[in-house]
Amino acid sequence: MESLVKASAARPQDYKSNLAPVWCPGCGDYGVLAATVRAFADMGIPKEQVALMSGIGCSSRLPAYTTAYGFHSIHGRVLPLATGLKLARPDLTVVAVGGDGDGYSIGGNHFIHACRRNVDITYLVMDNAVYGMTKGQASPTTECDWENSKLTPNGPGVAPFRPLELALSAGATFIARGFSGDPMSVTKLIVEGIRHPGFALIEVLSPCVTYRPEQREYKQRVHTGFGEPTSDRNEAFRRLMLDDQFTTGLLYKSDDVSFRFTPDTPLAMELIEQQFVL
Amino acid sequence: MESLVKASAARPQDYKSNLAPVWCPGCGDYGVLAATVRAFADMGIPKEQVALMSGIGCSSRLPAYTTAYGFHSIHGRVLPLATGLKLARPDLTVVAVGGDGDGYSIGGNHFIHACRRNVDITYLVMDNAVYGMTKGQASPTTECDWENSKLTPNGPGVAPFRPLELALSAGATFIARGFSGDPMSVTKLIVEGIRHPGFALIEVLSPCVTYRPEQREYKQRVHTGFGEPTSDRNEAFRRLMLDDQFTTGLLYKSDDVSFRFTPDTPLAMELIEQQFVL
Amino acid sequence: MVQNSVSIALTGSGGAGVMTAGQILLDAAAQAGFYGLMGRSLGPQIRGGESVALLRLSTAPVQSADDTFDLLVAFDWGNIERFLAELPLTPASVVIADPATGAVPASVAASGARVVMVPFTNLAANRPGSRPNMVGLGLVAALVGIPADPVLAILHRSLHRKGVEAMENASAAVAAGFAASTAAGETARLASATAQGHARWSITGNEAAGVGTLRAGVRFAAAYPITPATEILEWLAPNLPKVGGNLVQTEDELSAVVMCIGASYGGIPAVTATSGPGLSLMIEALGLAIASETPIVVVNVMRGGPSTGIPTKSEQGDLNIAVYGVHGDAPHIVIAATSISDCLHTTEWAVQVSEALQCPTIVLSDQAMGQARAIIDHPPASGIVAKRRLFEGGSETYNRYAITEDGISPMSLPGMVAGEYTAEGLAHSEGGMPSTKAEHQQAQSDKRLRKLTSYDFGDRWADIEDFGGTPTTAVITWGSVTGPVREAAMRAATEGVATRVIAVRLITPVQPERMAAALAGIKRVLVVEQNHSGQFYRFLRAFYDLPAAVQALYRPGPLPMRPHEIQVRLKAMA
Amino acid sequence: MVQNSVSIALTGSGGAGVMTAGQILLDAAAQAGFYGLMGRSLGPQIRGGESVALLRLSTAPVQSADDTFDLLVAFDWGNIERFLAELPLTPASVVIADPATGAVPASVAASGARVVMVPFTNLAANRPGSRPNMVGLGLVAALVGIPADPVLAILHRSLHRKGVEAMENASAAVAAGFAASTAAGETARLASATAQGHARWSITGNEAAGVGTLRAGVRFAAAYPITPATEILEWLAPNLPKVGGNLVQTEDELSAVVMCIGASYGGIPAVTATSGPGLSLMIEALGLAIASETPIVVVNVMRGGPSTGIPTKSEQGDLNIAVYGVHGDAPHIVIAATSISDCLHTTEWAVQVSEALQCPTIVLSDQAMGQARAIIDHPPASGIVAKRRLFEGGSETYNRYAITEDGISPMSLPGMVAGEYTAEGLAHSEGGMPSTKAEHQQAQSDKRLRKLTSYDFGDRWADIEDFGGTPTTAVITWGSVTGPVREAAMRAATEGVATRVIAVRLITPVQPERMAAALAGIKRVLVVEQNHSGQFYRFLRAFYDLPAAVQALYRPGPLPMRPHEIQVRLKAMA
Ligand SMILES: Cc1ncc(C[n+]2csc(CCOP(=O)(O)OP(=O)(O)O)c2C)c(N)n1
Ligand SMILES: Cc1ncc(C[n+]2csc(CCOP(=O)(O)OP(=O)(O)O)c2C)c(N)n1
Ligand code: SF4
Ligand code: SF4
Ligand SMILES: [Mg+2]
Ligand SMILES: [Mg+2]
Repeated sequence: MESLVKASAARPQDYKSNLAPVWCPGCGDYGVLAATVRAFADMGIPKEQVALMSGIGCSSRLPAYTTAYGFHSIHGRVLPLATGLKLARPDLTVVAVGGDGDGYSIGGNHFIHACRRNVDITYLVMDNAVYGMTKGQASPTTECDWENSKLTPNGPGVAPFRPLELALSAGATFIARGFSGDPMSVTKLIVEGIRHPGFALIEVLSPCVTYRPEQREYKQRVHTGFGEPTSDRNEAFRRLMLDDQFTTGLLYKSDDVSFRFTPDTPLAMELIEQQFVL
Repeated sequence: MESLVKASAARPQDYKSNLAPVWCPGCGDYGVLAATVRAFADMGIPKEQVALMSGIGCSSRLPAYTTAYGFHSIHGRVLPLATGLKLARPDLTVVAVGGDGDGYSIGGNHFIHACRRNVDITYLVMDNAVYGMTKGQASPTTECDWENSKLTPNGPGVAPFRPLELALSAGATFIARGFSGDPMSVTKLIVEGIRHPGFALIEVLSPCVTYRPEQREYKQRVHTGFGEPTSDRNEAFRRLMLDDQFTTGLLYKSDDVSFRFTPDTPLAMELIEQQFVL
Repeated sequence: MVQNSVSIALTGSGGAGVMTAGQILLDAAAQAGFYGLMGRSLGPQIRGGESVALLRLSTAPVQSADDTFDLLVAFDWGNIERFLAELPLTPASVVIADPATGAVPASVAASGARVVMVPFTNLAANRPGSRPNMVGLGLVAALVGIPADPVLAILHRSLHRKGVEAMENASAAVAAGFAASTAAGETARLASATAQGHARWSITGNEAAGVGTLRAGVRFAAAYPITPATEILEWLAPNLPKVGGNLVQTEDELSAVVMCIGASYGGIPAVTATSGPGLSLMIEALGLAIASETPIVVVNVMRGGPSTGIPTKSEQGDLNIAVYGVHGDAPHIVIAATSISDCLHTTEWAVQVSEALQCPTIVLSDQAMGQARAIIDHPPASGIVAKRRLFEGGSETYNRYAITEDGISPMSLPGMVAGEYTAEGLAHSEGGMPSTKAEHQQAQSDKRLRKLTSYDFGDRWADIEDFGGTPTTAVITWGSVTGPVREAAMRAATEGVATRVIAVRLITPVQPERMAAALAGIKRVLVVEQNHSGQFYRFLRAFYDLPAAVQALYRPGPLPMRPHEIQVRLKAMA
Repeated sequence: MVQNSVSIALTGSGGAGVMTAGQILLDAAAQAGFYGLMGRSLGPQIRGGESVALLRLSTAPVQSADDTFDLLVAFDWGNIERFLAELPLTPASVVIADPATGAVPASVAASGARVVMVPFTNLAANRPGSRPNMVGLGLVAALVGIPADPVLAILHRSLHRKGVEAMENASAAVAAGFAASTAAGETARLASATAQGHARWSITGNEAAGVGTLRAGVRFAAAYPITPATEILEWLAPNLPKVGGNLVQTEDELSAVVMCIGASYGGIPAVTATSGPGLSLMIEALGLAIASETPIVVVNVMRGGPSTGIPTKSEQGDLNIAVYGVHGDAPHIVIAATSISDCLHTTEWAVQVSEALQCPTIVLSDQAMGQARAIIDHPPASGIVAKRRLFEGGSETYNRYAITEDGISPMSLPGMVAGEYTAEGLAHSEGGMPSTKAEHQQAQSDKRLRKLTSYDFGDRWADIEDFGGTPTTAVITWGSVTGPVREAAMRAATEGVATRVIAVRLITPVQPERMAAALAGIKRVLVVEQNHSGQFYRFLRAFYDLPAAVQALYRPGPLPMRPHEIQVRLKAMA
């Protein structure tokens, strides 16, 4: 893992492309982009060694704003995409990014299965509790009584998901929450997440200033409080019971082994085909 | 809810069709079928008021073995199917049935979202930790080191899901585990599940004697131990931390409100269309 | 120049209010007795980027954009290059721009259009609180010949919640615009409006699609948002409950379509709406609906493809997946709307035939119809509420999939005594029992096909109209390009080229006899559509016997097909 | 009667061991220098139900089942009615049954077949530990002319792990069967075997498909089980790691296909296998692979449709979805295997062209090939390992989607310095930047089509063979019905009817010039396929110019198309 050694030459802006983001001014995703490129620079990973995979949504536009390898794919499928790449190319640093709709709604099954499979991927969810790209519908993390979507004028009427809890119960081995308004600490989580040898969920509260202007208050609402990261599931659940969904930091980290392929003794094709010979 | 009142005339066999199950002799699903029809009889629900919805798998064949309404649909989609029906026809008793592959693998997203949406459906998962219908591949509840599938000859290599924990973290309001070898207690859970006004998960350990013959031992392994049902999520998580996946009984039941439609003041079509008139 | 129609583009950066001005202009034109159409084009920014309102006002109903624009009003020039291809100008066009935003870009000037400078910003600044877009609104209204009264009426209606001051400021700005109009010189002007016969509607294709389903009796919708279909769902959400129905937002499209199947199994007509990527995810469940004979309607509003493609622009690329997408032999109904107002009638019809035939129906609309707004005549109610053939009891065993002469088997609904059955996606017998027998597979396949082929869909399968004389040339087309095709045919007729336009609404099941009748006397056929591979042309070849001389005119989006390019082909063929 | 091929059915309830006996018979026949084919048919029970082994042994390679069976060996009669339609018997057939299982059912007797009673159970009972199926094996081997030596050799190979006693018991039972054979009288017998040129293989179509992908360089597979494709994945699972690759089981098909895209983006050729319902779920991602130009191979093993249909039986109903299923204009490659051994070559070729053209490829196989076992000649290695055109560095900016003459753009892989890019499913420029410009949409659509149409697929697009004289009639067919079609043509030739058989392997992109050449001199065409709606016939009409006289012969599964029904049509057309 030489590539994870800090190379002093790398600067955050080297990882940033010239493409102007489509994001609204003030969107939280700018902070996540900044945190991401800084993490790469801090770690000195050569940009050709990084692959940023994404689905569809405002947040999923992030890969093209970097100079690393990237894949802007289809809605909800970022995790299998990243998993396929990582399993086929374990030498790469694979980072998956996307939104709460992409990851917890249409991509929910891949999310729980990625937690369970524990392949060495870092997954950044820019959670704004809304579908930004499609103009403001409720997502699985939207409050039950949020009435500002035309699609659910009386509110979604369902309790929001608690992504960290879901991840823990699905078997994730690295669970953290960050806030895009504090990019430095998100950078730190990304570095730790990449270093973690399994699946790392980093849920980043990332305000949608356009469809959820009230999220500008996130600054006031976030706080630390998880304490030192625990590796005890019991304890992690206990802490989550007290979580108001605004606690930031690394909650849980365990060293359960990651799913990897075990190479077999190499065999020539002819020998493999012997099984069919009569 | 008159239909939930016990009508003395109904007998379990009235709810059983003449169709011979395709199941292997000794399959646990026979017990679940028996428990299900007994529950209907005990409650005296007229058979035309019950709809049994299923996906695809050995277990998903259950509906046709009853005389109630049924829908044998496609792999993994039983929960949206049941949800659509229940939302459109709240007068019906809607029971969803299927396997661990159907429910937790391909259907995993609908599973967590059904837990969250909390629509009044009772969901029986016949969990045999294997894909029976397709001849014995690992499912999400299969042990990490089960090496008897040709598809994963070195074992799935991933820790199994803990469905009850997943359900709890996803927001389910009724969470129970039964064992097909003890149909009477499964009947009891089904009755309670149907009475529960939200989404009720009943995970039933239901041995696959063909591909998992060692599951004949379930009889020896199951045990009670959840204690009285709790409505405290904290406490429920605590109990689940101690669960060896063989504890049976009703773990958790809360009366969080179920997702329902709120009828609006009726309006004639012409009046609705007024909005377009210039 | 007095014209029967005038095309106007309003452009400006985010916050300039071009869409507001455009919509007021459109509605005011309607009040003044005109018809109109307004499309929109947006930059890539999620919000606050540049945009263009693309209007055409006319003395008669408008179904197509024109070839070029008569007027381009630029509140500013931000990123105008991005839109230029959508804004064809000629030396006959007039460009009106605010000098405050700088010189006219060379790319615009190159068109040869006459340029008029009007200081919108300054004029608005005269009265604090008034805005340049309102000045522009007044100016354009004056130029094209819409009196101040309807403009002010619409303005007041849309602003009355903002208070008296806002209204007065806006009125003053509009008045300033009217006053400034004299400086513009000779521009295109509308001929006299037709008499206002009855109340007109201002509606988008997506809203119309929502209304159609509701009229026909849909009472359940499941929704996953996707551009450019979301507005159908967003219109249904508050309106379904008013007729006793409801809409649920789902976790994904797999869920949405299956929830509809569940609801419909329960007897409640159900709809979902989506676009290409979502339709792809619904494919497996559509097969289930076909095999289990459960009616549902999926409205697919097409956008640029393939894959994520161009979500905000129109294309007709989903014909193939709609017709052929389902695995196995899976006959079903595909219907395409031919105009914004037809979005209403077509979805209504879709629900009716879907319910009657217990078969899923895909309605094809597209971004150009769905997200554009038109002034249309009040669409008369058909009065037909969708109806299924239901099980009526009886002593014998109920066979859900009974083989009948017309292929339709009476359906029982949960709650009906003695009608209990298990709906089945496996091959099955008449009673619905799973079966691998060849005779069952054959009989049920025959029956599922027969119910579609033996049903009398009537004249609505296609709109057929002759333009000029006795045509020997026909255009066969579908969907939103019907508008430009008809306009092209109309123009060609004035040039002595007679054309029959066959706009096919019922894509499947095919209607070979009706088509043969429609092609009587036709020697040459031109197939027109907006996609890269001529999907409809290939489909016609596969299922219809066409005259030997067939040509195809197709190209991908995002630019709309314009009447001119079709007209040129018609002339060349004649 | 000495024949070039003998058809044998072995039937019995669960545990009777008919499949074991059948497979030993097949392999023994191969050792004796014959060829053969063995299909299987199972009852609905998940396990332990009745089953039939359907064999055809022959002096030449076998590609099709025959019209009728020469021998039916019944270990018991359990549920035989269920299978009768699959077991056509004639008065020339011989039925051998164990009297212990009761009288021959009237339905079987009605065929007029001669009945011979052989007490398998008693004969086996003579030696404790030996089983009736082994007695039957010996009997059939003796009757059809397979010497005891190869039977015992195969028997020992398959039993040697069970110990000496098991082997001896089985040998004794086989010997008893040989001894009992004299009682059967005159039955169909194989002519002399051809010389054993080189080692033959015993392989199923699904195994062959696995081998093909591995040979071509596939090193990643993602798997979700589904009948009848699972065996491809199950074969790959232990074998991929031996060549440095690996397989991962996924949560569903949506994940499986996307994991393949991820792996392939990383430069590792990837495959997944599925059947109709799973293919439906892969449709959206296939569009992404097309738009992002990521090669992957999806092997679709067709079963009865629509929806869940008939998972264990064959049909050719997924042509439509494979060709047209993707939304938008989405050109891609569809290739169909024409026989069990061709499953190897076709998947190998699929990987090669997919990688060369950076385009997803769907391989169509079906249950009849996938789950049947054949004795085939050793398939020679092509020696061609799939190769992508890769980015080779350079000073300029790298354009992932560069417009090139042949449409293929050099691809860079993560890890390559200066080749960084973001793969894109939105419409995009050459550099891969999202774009809504008409010129980009047109240029990239053209390029994606061009790389397919300008590529030289060579002669493998179809297998073309003339049977008898100079044909003026051609059969155009595809997939597993190629076998019966060729046999029908062969027989027709002996009756003086000359036929050209064109078995199309490359379904898309279409090859109009090659087809025109193949149809030179042809006046009449018969299109043969096994589905309910004539999907291939419609497809040919859409894309090829066929002679005026075209007939189509199609019907759904689950019964196989037999040479006879095709032969009858050929004669009628001549
Ligand atoms: C299959 C499919 N369904 C729906 C869409 C439409 N769509 C695009 S982005 C999006 C939601 C985005 O929400 P989120 O992932 O939270 O990202 P955000 O825009 O909020 O960053 C949806 C529904 C799509 N592109 N594909
Ligand atoms: C889309 C799709 N993928 C795969 C299959 C094949 N398949 C049928 S049943 C099944 C798994 C069944 O496992 P489970 O749900 O646990 O049921 P069981 O048979 O064990 O009761 C699979 C993979 C299918 N029918 N459809
Ligand atoms: S809509 Fe919201 S999430 Fe999207 S770019 Fe704008 S602020 Fe960000
Ligand atoms: S295979 Fe297993 S799950 Fe299926 S019927 Fe047999 S015992 Fe039951
Ligand atoms: Mg979001
Ligand atoms: Mg199971």
